[in-house]
Amino acid sequence: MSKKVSEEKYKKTLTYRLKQWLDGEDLFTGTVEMKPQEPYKVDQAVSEQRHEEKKRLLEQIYDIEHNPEMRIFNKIYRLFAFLFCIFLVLMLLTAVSNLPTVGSADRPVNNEVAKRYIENGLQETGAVNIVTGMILDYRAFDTLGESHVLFVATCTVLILLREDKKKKAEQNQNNDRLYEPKNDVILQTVAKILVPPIVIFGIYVILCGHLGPGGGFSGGAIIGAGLILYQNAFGFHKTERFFTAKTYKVLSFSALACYALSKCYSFYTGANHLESGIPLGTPGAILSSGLIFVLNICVGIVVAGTMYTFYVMFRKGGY
Amino acid sequence: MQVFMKILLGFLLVCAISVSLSKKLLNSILIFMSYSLIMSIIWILLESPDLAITEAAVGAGITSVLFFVTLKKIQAMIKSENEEGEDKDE
Amino acid sequence: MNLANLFNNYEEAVAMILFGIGFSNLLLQKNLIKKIIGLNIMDTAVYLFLALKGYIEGRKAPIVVNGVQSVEAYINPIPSGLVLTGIVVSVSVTALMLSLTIRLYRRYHTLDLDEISTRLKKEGL
Amino acid sequence: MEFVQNFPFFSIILSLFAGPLCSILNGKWAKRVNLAVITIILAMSSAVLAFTLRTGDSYVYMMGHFPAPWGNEIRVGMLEALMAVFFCLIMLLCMIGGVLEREREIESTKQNLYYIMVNLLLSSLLALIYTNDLFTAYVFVEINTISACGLIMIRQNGRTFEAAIRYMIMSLLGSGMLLLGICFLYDLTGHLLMSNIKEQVAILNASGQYHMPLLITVGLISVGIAIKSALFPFHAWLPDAYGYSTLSSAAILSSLVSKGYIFLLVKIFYRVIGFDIVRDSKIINVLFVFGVIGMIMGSISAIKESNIRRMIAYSSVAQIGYIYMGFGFGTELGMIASLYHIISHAATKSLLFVAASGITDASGDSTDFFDLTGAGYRNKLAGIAFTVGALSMVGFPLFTGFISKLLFAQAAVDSYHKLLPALIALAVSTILNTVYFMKTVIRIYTPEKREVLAKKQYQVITMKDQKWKSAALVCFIAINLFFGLYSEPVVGLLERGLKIFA
Repeated sequence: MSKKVSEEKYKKTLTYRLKQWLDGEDLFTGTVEMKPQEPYKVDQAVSEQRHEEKKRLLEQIYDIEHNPEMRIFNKIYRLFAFLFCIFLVLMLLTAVSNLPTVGSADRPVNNEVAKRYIENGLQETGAVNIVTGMILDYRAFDTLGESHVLFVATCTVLILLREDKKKKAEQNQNNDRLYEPKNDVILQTVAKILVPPIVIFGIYVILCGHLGPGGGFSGGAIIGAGLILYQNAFGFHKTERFFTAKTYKVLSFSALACYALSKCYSFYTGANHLESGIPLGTPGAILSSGLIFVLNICVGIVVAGTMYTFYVMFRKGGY
Repeated sequence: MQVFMKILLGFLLVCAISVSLSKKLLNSILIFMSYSLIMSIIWILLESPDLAITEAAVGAGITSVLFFVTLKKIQAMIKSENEEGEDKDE
Repeated sequence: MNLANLFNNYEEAVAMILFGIGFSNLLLQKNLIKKIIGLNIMDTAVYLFLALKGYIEGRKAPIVVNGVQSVEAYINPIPSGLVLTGIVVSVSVTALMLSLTIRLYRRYHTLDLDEISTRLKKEGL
Repeated sequence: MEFVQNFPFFSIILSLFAGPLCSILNGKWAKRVNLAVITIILAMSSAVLAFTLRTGDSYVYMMGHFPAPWGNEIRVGMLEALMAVFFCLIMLLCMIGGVLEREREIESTKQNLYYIMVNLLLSSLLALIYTNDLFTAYVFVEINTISACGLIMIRQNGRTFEAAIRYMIMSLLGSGMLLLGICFLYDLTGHLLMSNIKEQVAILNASGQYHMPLLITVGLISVGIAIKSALFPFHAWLPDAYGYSTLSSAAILSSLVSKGYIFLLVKIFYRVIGFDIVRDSKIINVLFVFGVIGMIMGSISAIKESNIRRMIAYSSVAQIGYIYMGFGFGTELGMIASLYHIISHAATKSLLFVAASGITDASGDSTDFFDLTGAGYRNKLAGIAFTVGALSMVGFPLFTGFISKLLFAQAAVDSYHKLLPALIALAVSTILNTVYFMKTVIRIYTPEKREVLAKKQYQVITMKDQKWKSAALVCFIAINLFFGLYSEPVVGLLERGLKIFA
């Protein structure tokens, strides 16, 4: 049973005061102060003057040409930075002078880890190139991270340089290809001769990554270079027929997803001591070494797309 | 072999120092490109052909191209600022 | 400092000096593009240092030839793999830095980082 | 092997997978995917925490078919699981709290790119927490750096670009030194796996061989990570980066990114080199000195600042100084205090950023100090939350900041040589903290004159207007109270976790 409280009484209760305080009313005006506070002037002119003064002060401080203190500070700062660099180099040289000799076989680096990679690498991974076997099978987690570094770098470049839904004129301003001579005969002829071998060589490097020097990364970079040359000779409208932003998105997503999923499978089976069940094939054959072959192709696709995308973004800011 | 290595390392140092001291940006980029090429030869001397291929394709190839494109964009901007645009050779 | 050993390890010493050059370029150069070149020099110096770890005189690249699988035949494969990973990282970083440079230039029309920050400070707030 | 033990690996790979997935979705779906992924990982990490608490021991998870020195592996213990749960929780709340700002400040076509960055950032943080391999740590440090840079510059104006490039330059110097340190360690020991390196380092240390290079290596790694986590003289990029990026970026950057690096440093100290060797190497004294200077200089810069977000950013410099001071004691207690401060600072700083944005929303989007007058009445929840955060930062009992200051003081009493400077620095820094935080609190609760109000027409914001942000704020306040009131079990857990961490 709650009884009704009169308006007067209610105004004296704590609840009302709390509510009033929450509503932003100052309940102590006139009760606490000895005399009413002088109204705080928020003159537009005064605040503008404040801003102006601040700005002038800042300009005075950072007018480096005419501010000797700032100049001296900058000089001292640079001097210290330089001394720090010298100090760093000296420390590093000291460290190096105490390290084991380069090229000798009995450094601590040449231990059981490298031994197993070399002696059993062929049987355990199926890759003739031990380096490929190492980065894509023994230490695959690093490489998984590495390809995502490339991906995330592409995304930051997209954030910075992609231009969406802008006016045609403005877009053309950033597209510097418009200022170049078009259809250069020499360039086009050279490109016609060179691009197919470059791309084929890139594909070869990717596919034979487990058999010889090379692999997804270098092959992808070579293909990317070929694409860049093609684009330079024939212009964007030719390349856009087969390579657009959408193609890149789909390609890189499917390659990275394939990479992540296959590694997920092999990590999961490895950690739970299950058989992976992927045949390694005969070492030396092109279809061998299990997942490494697939992963090389994935990495190659991602890298080729990424390199080309970097270039296009730098040139034009959009496909 | 040893001598060759020493010469190449000397070149590396010269390139690195002249990059920092050169006045024109285009020059420093070109010197950096040759730095990468020397590096890829050193990788071969160090018996790492994988690295040599990658460095040649990436360091001397793609990275330098990106540097050139950047420089070109910047110069295009300078040109459109001045609105003169007489010499077109890059 | 053990000078005799330093001259023995002259490759590593060169790598360290290159690291220092790159480091001071990245830290002290005013021009953004030169800063980025300095970054690349620094990274390659580290990779050179790392690759020298794996090198053993008189041995071949770690690609199995003719079924020879003894440790005495090949150099250490681990540093090569690590450097391969590292090169990718430095390319991505370079691309990112260059695109940032383009955007900054488009806005402030200068490549001098110090000038950009002084201008920003002058604007205040 | 129980199925729960797979969860740390699943959480890393899930967030790694969600990154590319967001690239083919549009912004709205990417947001949903991102929130779902963080929630799932939060649940999985909690399950892992429960599991490790039950077994009371850490376990090693093999990444691939090859055991320890040949393949990669991750290692999970109580400390790691606790950090994972906590990081996911804070990240979820930051993302929820910043929904409105993200929609307003990021171009609509680039929304999904933001979520890619967040997903990959989360995966790199998790990998840094769990990994047991130095080179993997380096790769994920790079992912962390690049995606953090993306978070800074997604709101595109000149300030963020300048901040981003400064951030990148500093971080790249840091990662160069870190990588060089890793190379030295690899050369001296021949391993990349943390536990194996520790065995070899112990042997080297006992024999006295390679003493000098080892010392320099510890120095390189510590300085590299100190640069990356914005310890005092290297903090030039920080105020701009936190002050002008979009809200959720600022909150995530200040509370998680630098903490990920610091956790890696703790891991390197304990698991790679061995804390005794680090203590004997005198490197920690350098960290101590810079930490103490940072505590005071950061607070002084914060007092001079009139932009509220930059003020909070400068306060971060001071708080990172606290953490490094804790390392500098070189004792178990100091380390626990630092770890607790990682948690308490993350909880409080993200709360402050979200609350500050609520306050500025009610002041016509102005971050200038004078425009905030009376904002606590116009947005009540944000005002209360800001007060809670400020009190916690100052070290008022009830809130988490108090506990961490208490732990720091205990650790200081425990270490003989550093007692006096540490206590003086704590006292001075607390006073300075009080000056700038209380100044702000008083300002937001000073009623604005009616004429001014009528002229400026500020928006009054209730909880219904900003549902998501209010929910995040309430959760943040709850977390702060929880860690302030029930600190005993958390500190106990940290102690137990640190014991099995090495």
